Amino acid sequence: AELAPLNSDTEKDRIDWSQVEAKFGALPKLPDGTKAGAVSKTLTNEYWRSLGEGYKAFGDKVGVPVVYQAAQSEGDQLGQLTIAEGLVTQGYNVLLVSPQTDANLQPIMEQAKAANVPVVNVNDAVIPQAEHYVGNVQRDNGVRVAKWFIKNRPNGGKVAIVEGQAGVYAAVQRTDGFKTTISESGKFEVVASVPGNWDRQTSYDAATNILQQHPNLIGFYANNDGMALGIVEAVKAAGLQDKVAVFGTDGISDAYASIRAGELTGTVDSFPVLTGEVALETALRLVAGQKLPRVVATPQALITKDNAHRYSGAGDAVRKALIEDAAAGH
Amino acid sequence: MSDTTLVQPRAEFLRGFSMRDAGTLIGLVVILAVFGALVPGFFAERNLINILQQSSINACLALGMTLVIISGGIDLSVGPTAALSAVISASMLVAGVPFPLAIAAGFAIGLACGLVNGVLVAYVGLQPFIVTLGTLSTYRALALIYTGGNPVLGLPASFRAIFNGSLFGLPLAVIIVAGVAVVAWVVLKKTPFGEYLLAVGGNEEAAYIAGVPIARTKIAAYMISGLLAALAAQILIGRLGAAEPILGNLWELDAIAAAAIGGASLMGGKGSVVGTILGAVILGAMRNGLTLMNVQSFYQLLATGLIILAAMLIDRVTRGRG
Amino acid sequence: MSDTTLVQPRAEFLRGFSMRDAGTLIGLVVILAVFGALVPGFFAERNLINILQQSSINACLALGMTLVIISGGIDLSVGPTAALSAVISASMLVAGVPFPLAIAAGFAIGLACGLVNGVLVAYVGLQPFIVTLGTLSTYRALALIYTGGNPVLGLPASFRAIFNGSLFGLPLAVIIVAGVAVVAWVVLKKTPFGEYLLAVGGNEEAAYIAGVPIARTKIAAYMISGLLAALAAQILIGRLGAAEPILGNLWELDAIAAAAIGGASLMGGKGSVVGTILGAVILGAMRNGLTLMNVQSFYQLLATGLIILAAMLIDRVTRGRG
Amino acid sequence: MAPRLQFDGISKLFPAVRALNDVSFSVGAGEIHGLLGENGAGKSTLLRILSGVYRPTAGSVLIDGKPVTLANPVAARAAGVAMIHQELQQVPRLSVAQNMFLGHPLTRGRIFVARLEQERRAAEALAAIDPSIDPAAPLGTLTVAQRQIVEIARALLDRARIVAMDEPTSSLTPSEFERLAEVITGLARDGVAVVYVSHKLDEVFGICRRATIMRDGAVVDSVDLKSLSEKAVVAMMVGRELAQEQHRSHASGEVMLSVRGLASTKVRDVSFDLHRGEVLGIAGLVGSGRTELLRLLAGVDRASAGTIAIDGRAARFSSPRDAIAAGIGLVPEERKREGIVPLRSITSNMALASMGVFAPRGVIDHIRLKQVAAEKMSRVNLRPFLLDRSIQLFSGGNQQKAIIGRWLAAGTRILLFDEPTRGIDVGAKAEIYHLIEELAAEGHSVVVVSSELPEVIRLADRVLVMRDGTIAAELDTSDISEQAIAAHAIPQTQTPATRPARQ
Ligand SMILES: Nc1ncnc2c1ncn2[C@@H]1O[C@H](COP(=O)(O)OP(=O)(O)OP(=O)(O)O)[C@@H](O)[C@H]1O
Ligand SMILES: Nc1ncnc2c1ncn2[C@@H]1O[C@H](COP(=O)(O)OP(=O)(O)OP(=O)(O)O)[C@@H](O)[C@H]1O
Ligand SMILES: [Mg+2]
Ligand SMILES: [Mg+2]
Repeated sequence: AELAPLNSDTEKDRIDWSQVEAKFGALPKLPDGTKAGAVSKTLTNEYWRSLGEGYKAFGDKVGVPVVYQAAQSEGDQLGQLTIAEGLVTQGYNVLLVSPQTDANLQPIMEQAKAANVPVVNVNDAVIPQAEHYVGNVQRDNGVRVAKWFIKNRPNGGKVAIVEGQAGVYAAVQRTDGFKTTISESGKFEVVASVPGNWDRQTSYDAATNILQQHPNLIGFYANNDGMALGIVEAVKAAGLQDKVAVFGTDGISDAYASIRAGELTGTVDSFPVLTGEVALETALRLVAGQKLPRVVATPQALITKDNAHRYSGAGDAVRKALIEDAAAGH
Repeated sequence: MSDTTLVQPRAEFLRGFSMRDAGTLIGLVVILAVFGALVPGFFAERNLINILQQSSINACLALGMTLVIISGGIDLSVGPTAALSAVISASMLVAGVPFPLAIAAGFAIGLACGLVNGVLVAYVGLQPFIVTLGTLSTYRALALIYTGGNPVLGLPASFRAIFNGSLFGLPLAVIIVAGVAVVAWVVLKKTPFGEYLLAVGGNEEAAYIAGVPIARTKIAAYMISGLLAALAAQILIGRLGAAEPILGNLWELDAIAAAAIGGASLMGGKGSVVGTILGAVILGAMRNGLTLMNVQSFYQLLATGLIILAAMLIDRVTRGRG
Repeated sequence: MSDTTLVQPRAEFLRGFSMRDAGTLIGLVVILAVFGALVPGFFAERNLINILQQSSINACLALGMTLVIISGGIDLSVGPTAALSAVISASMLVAGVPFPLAIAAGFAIGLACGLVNGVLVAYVGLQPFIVTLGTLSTYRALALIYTGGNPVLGLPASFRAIFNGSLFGLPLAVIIVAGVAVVAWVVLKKTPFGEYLLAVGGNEEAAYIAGVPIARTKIAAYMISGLLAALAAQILIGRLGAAEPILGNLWELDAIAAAAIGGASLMGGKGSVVGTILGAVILGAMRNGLTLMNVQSFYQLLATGLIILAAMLIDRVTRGRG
Repeated sequence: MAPRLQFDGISKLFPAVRALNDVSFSVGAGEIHGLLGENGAGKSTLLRILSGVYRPTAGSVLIDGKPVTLANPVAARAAGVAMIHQELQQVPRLSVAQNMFLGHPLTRGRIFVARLEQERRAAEALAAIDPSIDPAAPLGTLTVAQRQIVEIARALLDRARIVAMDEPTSSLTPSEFERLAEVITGLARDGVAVVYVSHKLDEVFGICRRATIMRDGAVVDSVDLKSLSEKAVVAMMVGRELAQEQHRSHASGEVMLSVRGLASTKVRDVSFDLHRGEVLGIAGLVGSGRTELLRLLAGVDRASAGTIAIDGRAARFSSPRDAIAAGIGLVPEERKREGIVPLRSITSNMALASMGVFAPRGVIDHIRLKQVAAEKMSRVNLRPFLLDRSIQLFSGGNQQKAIIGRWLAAGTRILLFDEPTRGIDVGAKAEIYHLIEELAAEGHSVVVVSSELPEVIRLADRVLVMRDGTIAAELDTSDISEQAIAAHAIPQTQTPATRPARQ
């Protein structure tokens, strides 16, 4: 039967990453010579490099070689397809793909199926036919930041959004999650929602213009951390750092540094290293023949100065903290 | 320098295969040889077919680009034109419109986008680069607005089969583009329009006085470019099973690179269909080889840049100035 | 057509402010008027300063681009050149190297990038578009490799103060770029090099026969473009406090658009410093106005495309053919 | 004493062409030396070697007895060579003075261009030939003739030891040549060696005592012109005797083209009829609007008033295409800019105006095209007879033949020639005259604009004299003479020397 097109945010057949081991036991023994191929969007963003580290770390742990490639730039859709096709031809046992868009790696699904290679869609853009997805709920990124505002700025006020590249799934979902949640509270007004194109300078300029028109703005939400750090500089240049809260998304190391320095208010960390580990584990379980739910949800957390220490330690410490979170039902 | 403006008389080995094309061919052979030596399985039949298939979309666009470049213009808007054409065809297909109609609508969009470019260049007299830079944003925006930024999913499998099939072991997309190349070659070499293109790009004023319909020639070039962008879009959505408004990002650069590697001069009046196809295959082989070698993406980017320069250099050396 | 190639005798209002520039100015006035009517506070002093500041980086690049375009070339590699210069200066600053040295190193990188472009164009005789397309990838890759893809953070506050200060109420960046514009204007209008640029782009063969040092002139143009890209990079990292290897993405398109709106012809031999500055401010005012109006991103993209076309049209109408 | 300039065994090979073959001759200080030969004989190639544009394949150039290396134009200039190139080598967007000083501008403090000083010096140099040219004007606003004068004046600036002039008068009128002749003899008096290339034999006989005659890249002989007749020289150039032909009229009474009250910016109220088989000459001073008139008739520019009728039917041209469809074709004045598509072959250039004929079903019939090209190009006597070679590699005269062939192939009935033999050798000139007559005899109608009065007289059945954009006189066969034309061409109030300046 045809699979229904996947919506990773709402799919019912899902499991939280922390439950996997409990439900399916330890990772079974793998066939000899198992190797995994992975392709992600771009290495120009730390998020994707960290994801690769996660793959590598888990691969090393279980003795599976992982080849990790990425397109030359964000938006190089056909280049990414070429890479993925190369991986299929080269006979990897499982593919982990983080597509540029919802559609550009579609042909891979068929080619991999024909070659009997499972494919795991990792994070962000979602291939509708994907049989397996590992990642977080994009919309939830925005929701978490909106909830922070509702909780910490009870009087409400004006907020602004700086969006990623127009039309990109993650940007659309994050923006929508924030906008919807914060508007529903009734006290906040989204006075601007403008494109920052994942670009620091563009975001800086946009933030400058917004602040000038709305000097009483209380906060920004940016679709990624690079843009948020640009906004922080604009806020500082306008002398409003104590009045305007700035949130990013991704949890790159610079964002942590800025949070600790008291500049960036917060970010939604989606733990790319852990995501990578979980994704490869999921992929290998499939290779070993286990039947997993269609979606394995990975964690995310809103990081602020108060809790940054908890999530920025070594890998195992973070893992432990997140397992606690999961248990606590965050 | 005086001798850069003079062309060496060329001994044509075969009609339509010039010295210049031989230079490009040597470039391709060198690159194939290098990858063949470095990558086991590079010359496997399956991989060679992969290279052709992966080059086909760029080749399709680059053919249109070549005609535009020959006419003395440039078309930066091919990617967004393809995107607009793709989302409109796709949404018609999803709505159940018969294939021929939906495909025709996609082609019509391509032609219309080309028409707008052509009219602004030929009748209004604006610079091609800046016109198509403007329409690059405009068409992209229209595609995004039309779809609300969402991909159009769920194309009928039977539609996809059209572009995904194989014939004599070759993917249909490759065969279609090869057909387009043959037509483009005939058009350029054997029809008045081809002569007009070369004349308009070579010396617009002289062409005008000789009675060449300047405006119509230019507009036709842009419309063909738009049409081929639309064709590339159909091939792509057939392959992907979905149409996205952000499809075709940076396609123009690859297409221009293929045309230039193949010998087209951005000053107009010069360009080769055979060369462009070879140029597209050079770029495709390079991507494919680098991937198979598992080169990290930063180094792939480096290699891309260096290989474009190397291809031009090899060609330059084998051919002498010009 | 005959009348596109003839030069209209132009009544120069002032030396250096041509009819053509007046056309661009009208374009700017129209755009300012429209936004002024639509956006409350658009004409506030603070916002006007904002516009200038936000235009300054593009203006800086566009000035270099104008010189290259006048020489008959194009420089697509400005963004990556800026990125490479930025990450190298920044990492030196972070390592505690004194400012002048770190800044000088950044400038040296810009000059070196320009030198490579210039040599490939002038001595090797490759097409400028394709050379700088190749170096676009190459320089970007070098910046990424050098930093491992990470931004360089933590620039000393005192360094940032250099480029973030104000003088007479104007941001220093604006003043620096204004100074660059004055120098560029003098160079183009008053020095042999300016004449050589116009001659090389206007009729290379004639320039060669007259004894103009063709290669040196072209190389100098690319080196200036590289240097100004490096300057733009310093201004930007001063403002943002961080240098990213991916900085400057698509800068070349904005810079080319500014130069073209300002009257530079991509065929070479023609361009105006005043026009380019006006062109950069047009683009900056547009971005600013659209943000203040909180136009949704798809429609901003649409407006960007349409305004580029409109600016060229207004200019075209006020000026007649040419 | 060694001669000022000596060519010693110069050869030049281009791919597939030997342009020069062991050329040797010398020119003394103070000598004005003519260099004669048919189109493609190699004159320009030789002078381009002298001026450092080309490097010789073999042989050397000696100045004052010493071999010099002329590696590039700068080296040639440093060696004391100034050159006027056959094709105008100018930058339209720069001013006249900037063009004249291009490559070696006068500077203030070595940084800034000394604009005013340049303009003053340029004006001085121009004054000798045409004081009306404004040195500050953008060069693109000048007429071809004025641009040529600028080119000459530029060569005078240098105070060179050797001045090479490659057809400096191709767009000039005899009166302008008079002043140029004075300038050149002045140079010679100062000890400059002048090499003078022209297809106008009367000029060469007027100012040169000796001349070298070239054919097919080789020197035929260096001769003393005082002891030879023009006819003998021509015979040496073309390698055979040229019959002197007389004008013959083929005009019929049938009106083919009828123009009434035609006007545009530069043309006022022009009316005339052109008959079948007639050759109509249009004479006038440079700038009198002749080119402009032809452009209106050919649909290149649009008229602001007036009517054109062909075969009695009113015609309206919105582009040359319309005019071509109505049977009118223009052989333009500026061949390089308006005539040829440089990268394309002779055949392509010829066929450009008649694609419909060669591609009746949309695809070009190359066999037919080849036949027609071979036929038309042998009719115009193309040399070398290489139909697939790109046209830019041919000499000017042969390019012109291809453009004429273009209209023969298109079956054009009304041919408009603007300076048809500018830069064309005597042999080819005779061929073109013959061709024009043949065309007339076949029932074509021809309009010939020419600044060379002998040419007009030789060809025309009837002459219109233009002055200030309007027709000042119409001369019938019996009235045509140089004096009559000149009398009508020159404005009453002023002499040709003070032709109004255009800026
Ligand atoms: N760059 C070139 N490459 C190939 N052939 C050339 C080149 N330049 C000139 N020729 C050939 O060399 C020969 C001599 O040409 P050149 O221009 O010197 O003749 P010319 O005597 O000046 O003729 P004209 O009187 O028409 O000016 C011609 O056959 C021409 O086609
Ligand atoms: N490119 C140009 N720019 C400005 N004015 C021009 C241009 N070409 C011609 N003119 C002007 O048009 C007028 C008529 O010139 P036209 O060329 O028709 O004269 P002509 O009699 O054919 O002279 P010529 O022998 O120089 O061609 C002249 O006053 C001339 O200055
Ligand atoms: Mg010559
Ligand atoms: Mg004339």
